[in-house]
Amino acid sequence: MVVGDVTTGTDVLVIGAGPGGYVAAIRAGQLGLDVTLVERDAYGGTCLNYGCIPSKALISATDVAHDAGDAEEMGIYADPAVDLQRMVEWKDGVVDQLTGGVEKLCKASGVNLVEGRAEFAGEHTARIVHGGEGQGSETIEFEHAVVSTGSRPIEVPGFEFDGEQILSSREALALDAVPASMVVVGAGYIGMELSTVYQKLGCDVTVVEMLDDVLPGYEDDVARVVRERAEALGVDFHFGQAADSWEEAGDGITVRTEDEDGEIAEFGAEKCLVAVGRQPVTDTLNLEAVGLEPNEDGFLETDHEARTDVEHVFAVGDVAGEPMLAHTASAEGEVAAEVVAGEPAALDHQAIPAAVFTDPEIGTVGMTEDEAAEAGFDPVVGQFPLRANGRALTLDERDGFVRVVGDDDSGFLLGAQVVAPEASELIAELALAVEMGAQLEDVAATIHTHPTLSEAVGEACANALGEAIHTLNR
Amino acid sequence: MVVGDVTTGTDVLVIGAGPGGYVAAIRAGQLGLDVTLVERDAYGGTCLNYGCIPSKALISATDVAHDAGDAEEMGIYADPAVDLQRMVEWKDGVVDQLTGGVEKLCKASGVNLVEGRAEFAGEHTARIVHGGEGQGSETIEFEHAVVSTGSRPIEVPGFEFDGEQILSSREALALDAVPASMVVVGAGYIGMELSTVYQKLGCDVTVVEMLDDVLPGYEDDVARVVRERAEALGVDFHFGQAADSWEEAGDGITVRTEDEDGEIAEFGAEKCLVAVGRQPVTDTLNLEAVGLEPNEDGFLETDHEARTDVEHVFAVGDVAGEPMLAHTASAEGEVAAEVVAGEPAALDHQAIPAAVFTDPEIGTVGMTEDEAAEAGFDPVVGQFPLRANGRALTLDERDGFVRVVGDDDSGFLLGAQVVAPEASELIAELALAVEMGAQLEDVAATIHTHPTLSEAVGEACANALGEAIHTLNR
Amino acid sequence: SASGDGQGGRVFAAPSARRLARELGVNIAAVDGSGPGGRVTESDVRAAAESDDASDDGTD
Ligand SMILES: Cc1cc2nc3c(=O)[nH]c(=O)nc-3n(C[C@H](O)[C@H](O)[C@H](O)COP(=O)(O)OP(=O)(O)OC[C@H]3O[C@@H](n4cnc5c(N)ncnc54)[C@H](O)[C@@H]3O)c2cc1C
Ligand SMILES: Cc1cc2nc3c(=O)[nH]c(=O)nc-3n(C[C@H](O)[C@H](O)[C@H](O)COP(=O)(O)OP(=O)(O)OC[C@H]3O[C@@H](n4cnc5c(N)ncnc54)[C@H](O)[C@@H]3O)c2cc1C
Repeated sequence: MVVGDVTTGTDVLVIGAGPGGYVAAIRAGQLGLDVTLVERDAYGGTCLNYGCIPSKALISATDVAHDAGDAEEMGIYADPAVDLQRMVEWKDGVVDQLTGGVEKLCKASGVNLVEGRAEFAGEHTARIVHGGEGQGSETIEFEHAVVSTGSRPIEVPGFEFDGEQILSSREALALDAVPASMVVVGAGYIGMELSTVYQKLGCDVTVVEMLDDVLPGYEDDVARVVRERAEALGVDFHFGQAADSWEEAGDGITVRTEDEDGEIAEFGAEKCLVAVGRQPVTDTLNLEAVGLEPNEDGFLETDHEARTDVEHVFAVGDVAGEPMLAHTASAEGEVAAEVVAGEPAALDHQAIPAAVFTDPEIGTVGMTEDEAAEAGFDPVVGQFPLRANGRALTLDERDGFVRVVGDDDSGFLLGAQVVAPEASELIAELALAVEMGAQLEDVAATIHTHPTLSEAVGEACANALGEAIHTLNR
Repeated sequence: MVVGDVTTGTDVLVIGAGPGGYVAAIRAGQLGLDVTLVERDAYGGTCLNYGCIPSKALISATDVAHDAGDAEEMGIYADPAVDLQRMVEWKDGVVDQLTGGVEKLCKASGVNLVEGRAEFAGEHTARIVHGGEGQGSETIEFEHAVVSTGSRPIEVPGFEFDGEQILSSREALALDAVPASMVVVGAGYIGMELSTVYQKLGCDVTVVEMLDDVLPGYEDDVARVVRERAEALGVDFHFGQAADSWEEAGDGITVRTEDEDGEIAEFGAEKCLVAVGRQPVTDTLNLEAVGLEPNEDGFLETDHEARTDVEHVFAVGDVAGEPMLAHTASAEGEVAAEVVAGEPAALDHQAIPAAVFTDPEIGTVGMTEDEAAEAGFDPVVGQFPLRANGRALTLDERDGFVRVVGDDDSGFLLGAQVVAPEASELIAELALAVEMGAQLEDVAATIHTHPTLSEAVGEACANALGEAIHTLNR
Repeated sequence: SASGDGQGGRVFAAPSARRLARELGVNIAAVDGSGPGGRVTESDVRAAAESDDASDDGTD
């Protein structure tokens, strides 16, 4: 062994320190394994640095300003000015605190942290590649590997990200001034969250989307509440439009889109955010060396133990398939670590909740009515409108609802769709209920604090049973 | 029978249309009973008209203004002006919408609504007394009665409410201008909620409290978070001080208090809010006529079916004892109606959550660690600090925690104490868990959406098991 | 009972019961639940582990 060419050994090599990888590493460390976590960029991955946390920080801060400017009806007169650069600096401070925390927690669990890119060099060997200068390479022998390399934004041909005029979500979360106008390509959850933020900050936002409504994958009446709120804020939607090309025009750009009949439309703006989805990262890994290849969608396939086709290699998080969500990544990371440690863990979660931090928020878990019917259940639906909820009115909110789907035969709660302020938090109770195999009656009979939005959860379940108090029962 | 002296009959006579009474009436109507609901003042009772809803409306509206004025760190510059009169009008609109809804829901369930005061005239007879003019009286024969006459604020001797200088919470929720200064007598939940509102609105608030901390009945570390936040806002606390007397002084008043050594202190202010607790209302009812009398604390005693000592008379809500909370009143109302209808209902709730809408909020359910030990369990405690929660940081919040108490032997979750933004909503998941007899493991193994405050709930349970990811385990 | 395979892979049992099933090598999807609606309880899992039917010999 020569200097600058070091070989070490580890029980578990974790590649990528996002919420999948760092959680796997911490849990493995807690379980007494010798763990090495390799990250080429920033602890916390996409989620903490460029995704969940930055977006929610800007959404919440923007709402503080926007709500006060829009509350004359409540007797509040304010005309808040926003310094986006300072807001972004504040957001960076939040990110630093959390990523610093991740680093500390890893160390406290005995995880060896290595900076660099890890690529496989053999069945039980990986190389750590450092950027640029030839510092010599480090080789790591591992018993088990956990691949948690995450995902990156999909580029639309002709719309390569340049960080100036064509932005990815990452760049849109770090602007130093609010653009006068912005075209957003894609009305998925990331596009909708950021469109709402920028429109509230005073930017003229135009959203172009290939499909015919916002938030594909969500039910029509769920998407409608969010679209109508965004429209009321001034967001301009154009559906059935595929991004085609763009060019500079004066101070800004012109974005050209095409509809299914080949008609071209043009939208002028200062900047363009492309948010059409994310794709798994597997090209950083030299996967062949360990005997793996991605499936046709680019993901690493895994079983109920988060194990790939190669027995000692696991994959978790965005790289391992849908749903590409931070909490799925973490849940998979925990299971991978526990399986490596010999525990009887499995990915048998019955409920994977999801939230969209639009205005209002969306929270979903489990099955929709259609999905329940398709799965062979006899769905019974209960719904409660937000405008009949006292707490909602005290928040000056009226739009949205809580819907629950149960099985008529057994009474089991199968799923829920919530469109409401704090839907991301309200879904927690429903996720617990689904995960535990609760019946509609269990939730309906649980006392919900007054006055809270959660009362709408209890009432939706009561409504499914024909027993709601504050709404008419069918 | 002469004109102006009408006798009608009803299956169920419900007296008082607060959240206890109107819910009992609606449920009884749903169950096919003939129901008469008598209210002397306003549908919705204290809760909708002078309590929960008005207070939460003013708290939320005030926060919209206050948060924006306190967010320079986030790059938000605003100096909101508040027109309290307009804010109160907006609040009144919210109240009207909800009380109108209650009326409509009652009618839709077939409930006969009668305005006036009901008093018992015999075992199965009540008289409806109308205010003032001799309009003749109405007599109602009933099979069953539900007493839901609620509570009123306790007066401190020498501090009779005059609505001008000495205010009850009801009057403090309907001021038309923010007083320059206010002495608040009592640091219970109502005193603390309103102190926070008025301090945020620019009033100089001084709180005098007989005991030695805010929020008696809550654990020290829970109360401390709320007190420290209030202190940071500028609220001036004086503990160990009993309200003694007051007098006019210049434009305002001087409030005199006495400590346990007999030392007198004086506090000058424009107004004084007295919020030292609430007492049951039984003196409107001519209770003797039905054969009932209050216990020594003034409450009507009831059994697990909400039944009083007189078999066909039920009592629900504040008049039936602690906890005096709106959702307890409603839960009892439902049970009373179901029992009358012959259903096997019972007040067997395992979990009665409670919330305090201070800054931050408090949510509690079930047992504290001490209570669990006293009850013979072997308590195991898990805790998760808010400052380690990503969503909290994106809301610029760092204070508070989620604590859970379980039984080490069985793993059952016994209770929880939450001090956090949205604690009133976070407690819903924990209440369901306690009500369902969930184990700590069940909550810890449920996937919580990222990034949410609810993740702290999952992590607190994991912490009790020694398996939290984002905090050190003991 | 609504538990078992075929209905969207749903299993109606608390996480604690599912973990116990994994520990005991019981295929929980094959256990008849005695809880409300057919929910599989921890004692159902233990009973299944004693009998052979639902046991998959721990080779999951
Ligand atoms: C704008 C935005 C908002 C979002 N909001 C939410 C939300 O609210 N809720 C939610 O659940 N999800 C949200 N997501 C999705 C969430 O960020 C991802 O699901 C999550 O980050 C996936 O975690 P991961 O660990 O799989 O991968 P990542 O977080 O992507 O981390 C992968 C890490 O691996 C590193 N890496 C890659 N290759 C190598 C290599 N060869 N060697 C070393 N390191 C390597 C990368 O540098 C990266 O740090 C959002 C995403 C975006 C973009
Ligand atoms: C400022 C404040 C804030 C509060 N905040 C909360 C909170 O956030 N959460 C919470 O759970 N609780 C809260 N409470 C407590 C809550 O208001 C009560 O617990 C609840 O109103 C009790 O309901 P009830 O139906 O028993 O009685 P009430 O709501 O008091 O209703 C009783 C009704 O009976 C009527 N009545 C009385 N006698 C007669 C008669 N003889 N004939 C006809 N009608 C009669 C009264 O006019 C009244 O309308 C708050 C209270 C106050 C004062």
